[in-house]
Amino acid sequence: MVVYSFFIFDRHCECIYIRQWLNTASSAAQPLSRPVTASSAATVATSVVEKPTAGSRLSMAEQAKLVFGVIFSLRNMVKKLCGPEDSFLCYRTGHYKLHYYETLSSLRFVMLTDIRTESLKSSLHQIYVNLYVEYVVKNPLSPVEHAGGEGVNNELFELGIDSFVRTID
Amino acid sequence: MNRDPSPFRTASTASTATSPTPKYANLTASTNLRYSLTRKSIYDRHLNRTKTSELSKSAFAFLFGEMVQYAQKKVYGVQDLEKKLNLHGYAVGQRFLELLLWRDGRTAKRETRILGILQFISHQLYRAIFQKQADTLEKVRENEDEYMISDNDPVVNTYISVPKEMSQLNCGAFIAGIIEAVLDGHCFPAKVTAHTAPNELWPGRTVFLIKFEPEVLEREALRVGS
Amino acid sequence: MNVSGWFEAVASCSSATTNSRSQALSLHPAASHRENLTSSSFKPPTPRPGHLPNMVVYAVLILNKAGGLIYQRDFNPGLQKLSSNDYLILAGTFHGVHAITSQISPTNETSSSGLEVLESENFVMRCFQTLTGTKFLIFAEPRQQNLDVVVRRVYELYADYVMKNPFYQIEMPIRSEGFDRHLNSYIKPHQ
Amino acid sequence: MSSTSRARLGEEVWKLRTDKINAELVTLTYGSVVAQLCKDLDGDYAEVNKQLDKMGYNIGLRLIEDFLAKSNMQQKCANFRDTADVLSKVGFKMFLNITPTIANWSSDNKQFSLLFDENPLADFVELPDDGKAQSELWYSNMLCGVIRGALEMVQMSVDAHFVSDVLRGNDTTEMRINLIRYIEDEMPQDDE
Repeated sequence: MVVYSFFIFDRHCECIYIRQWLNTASSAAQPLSRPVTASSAATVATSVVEKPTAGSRLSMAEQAKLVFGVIFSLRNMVKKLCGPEDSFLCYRTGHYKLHYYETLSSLRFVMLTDIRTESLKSSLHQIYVNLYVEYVVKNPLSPVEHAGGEGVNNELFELGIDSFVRTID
Repeated sequence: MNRDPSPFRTASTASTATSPTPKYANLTASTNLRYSLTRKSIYDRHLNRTKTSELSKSAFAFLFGEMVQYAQKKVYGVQDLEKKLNLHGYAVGQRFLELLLWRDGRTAKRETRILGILQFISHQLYRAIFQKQADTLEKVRENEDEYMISDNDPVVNTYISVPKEMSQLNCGAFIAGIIEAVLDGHCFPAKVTAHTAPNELWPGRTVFLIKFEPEVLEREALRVGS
Repeated sequence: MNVSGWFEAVASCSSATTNSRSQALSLHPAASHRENLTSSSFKPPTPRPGHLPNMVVYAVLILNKAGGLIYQRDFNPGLQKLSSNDYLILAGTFHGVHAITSQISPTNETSSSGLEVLESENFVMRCFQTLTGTKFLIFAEPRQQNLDVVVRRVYELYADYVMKNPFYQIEMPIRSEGFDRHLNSYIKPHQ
Repeated sequence: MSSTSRARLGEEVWKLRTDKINAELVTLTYGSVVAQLCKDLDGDYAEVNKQLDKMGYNIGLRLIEDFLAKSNMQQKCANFRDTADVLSKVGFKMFLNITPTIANWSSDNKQFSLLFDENPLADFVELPDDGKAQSELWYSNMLCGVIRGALEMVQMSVDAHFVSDVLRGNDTTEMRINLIRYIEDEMPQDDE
């Protein structure tokens, strides 16, 4: 399984965490050894300078914006078609698969993987419960709101994501 | 009758020729036409060459569809459109009849009775063109001069859905034209029209109503009398 | 997402509805008044192409290349009933989303394909975009695997009964009794 | 996909996935259409050519869907040479059961000819002996329109026209096809 990238959007529809892994032939074996962007506050005017990375024509900030547009529309479409109880889980194209998990508090977790990956619904749920809640929410130094991604990119969370993603396969 | 089933030879007479007059001018007079040296003109090929050849039904459907659309631009109303399709069918029918009789060679028989010609149409002609027989051949009992040939699924209509506002239209008028030409060619002048008459199994079932001219019945009566 | 452009384009077309062919001309009401001159035996209809085995298809939508909805039909209960206007908006939104899903592809592939399968808790949707830009959306019960087969067959039926119908105008809403009928006999409603 | 596997695909689609019809019915129907046009347009053969091309174009816009649906081709052709190959070996095979020869490529690979050894539309045909049909009428011109319409639907703008026809007394029947440009993908105008 290959994980390409991971996003968290908060209830204000703002991207508060982005993580991307290199997609090269060698990285397929160990995709997590060299994170390209540690973590970032992509959507605010901090000093985040995102280089378009290999395999992506868009900067991470642009990418995050588009990803949000897509999941937001699809989520609404699903609820429109099947009622508010239904929820959007994932989609795949010919080249990648996007997994979606939304908490009741309107946090949205998105992971892009290769198309052979099975459903990551429970994995994303566990990232929320075991990493986000543990290392971000319970972190006394972390603010309640994460404007600009502040407080999400702490070391424990980063490491947790890394090792967690490594176990998903 | 024309010796050559080129669409052009009878193009000008297609609509009027009930008893085609021979036109040998082109064959006897010196022609100005140029012919390929590679022996590809119609005279270099055997007429039976295409007897069993097939093309895709799709190709026909698209061609027929475009013919309908073209005709539709130039007509007022359903009847007019059916008339146009009938004329196209007539032109095709004339030529098919020639081919068919020519291929029958010495065994070709001139049908002289109403029943005979109708059976020729629903069997031989139908088989030659559509690879099947017509589904029924019936006489309308109330009217001496009317007969019906039915086709459960006319090949020209397979992909056609007639819009509501034209519900009277049946593009089988084309086949009606073919039948009319064959009747005319045998000196059984008649009007042939196509009508949709669906049943539970066959939503596209079409009935071709054949109404013979009075002289046909008179002649038939003489034969029965003799 | 800007959906107003396509919306105006198709708003004037009424939604695709099924229309039943009006009563056929009855030539000779009394069937008994006919003499049968042939011994033409009754032939059963040609066998229909196989139905879907054990599969519940909820609905089929077709979008033209500009994202306008040209066909929508429910086959089995499973989706909400939407107004035709809502369907138009949904189609336009999806059209835009579809284009973006190919833009955000993280892989190096040059030929990018947009969304092909979407899954929710309650349904799965297969989207097939033809090389001409027409999109076929098939909604079915969750975890269906064989939707590729279905979508392919629906495309064939479209090629036959929509494209070959001289009374169909390209890019416009599909009102074709033959298409409805054949689609129905393929995607047989499940009880 | 190699050229031979295309030929195989064409054969397979023709044999297994194509409903057939009597060829003479198609031939004669086409003849009737051309004859009707000659009549409607009063023997103005240039107009007839134009009208045939237009009718073909209308057909092409629809026919492409049938082609894609039945052939199950899902990948765009890599280049115009590929397109020519598919056109001849799958397209023509599938609808008219012929495989015209591809020849006379231009050096920039944007122009080629289709040579028709067989042309089912023209079986039985002799052009009118009126002194002008043989120099003015392209009897099978509908085919040009079909190709133009069909390729336009898959983002290729082409020009197609006959340059010779055995019906005119030429030794070959040759159609010239010229790629004008690839049409850009239509993207919805979204504001992200």
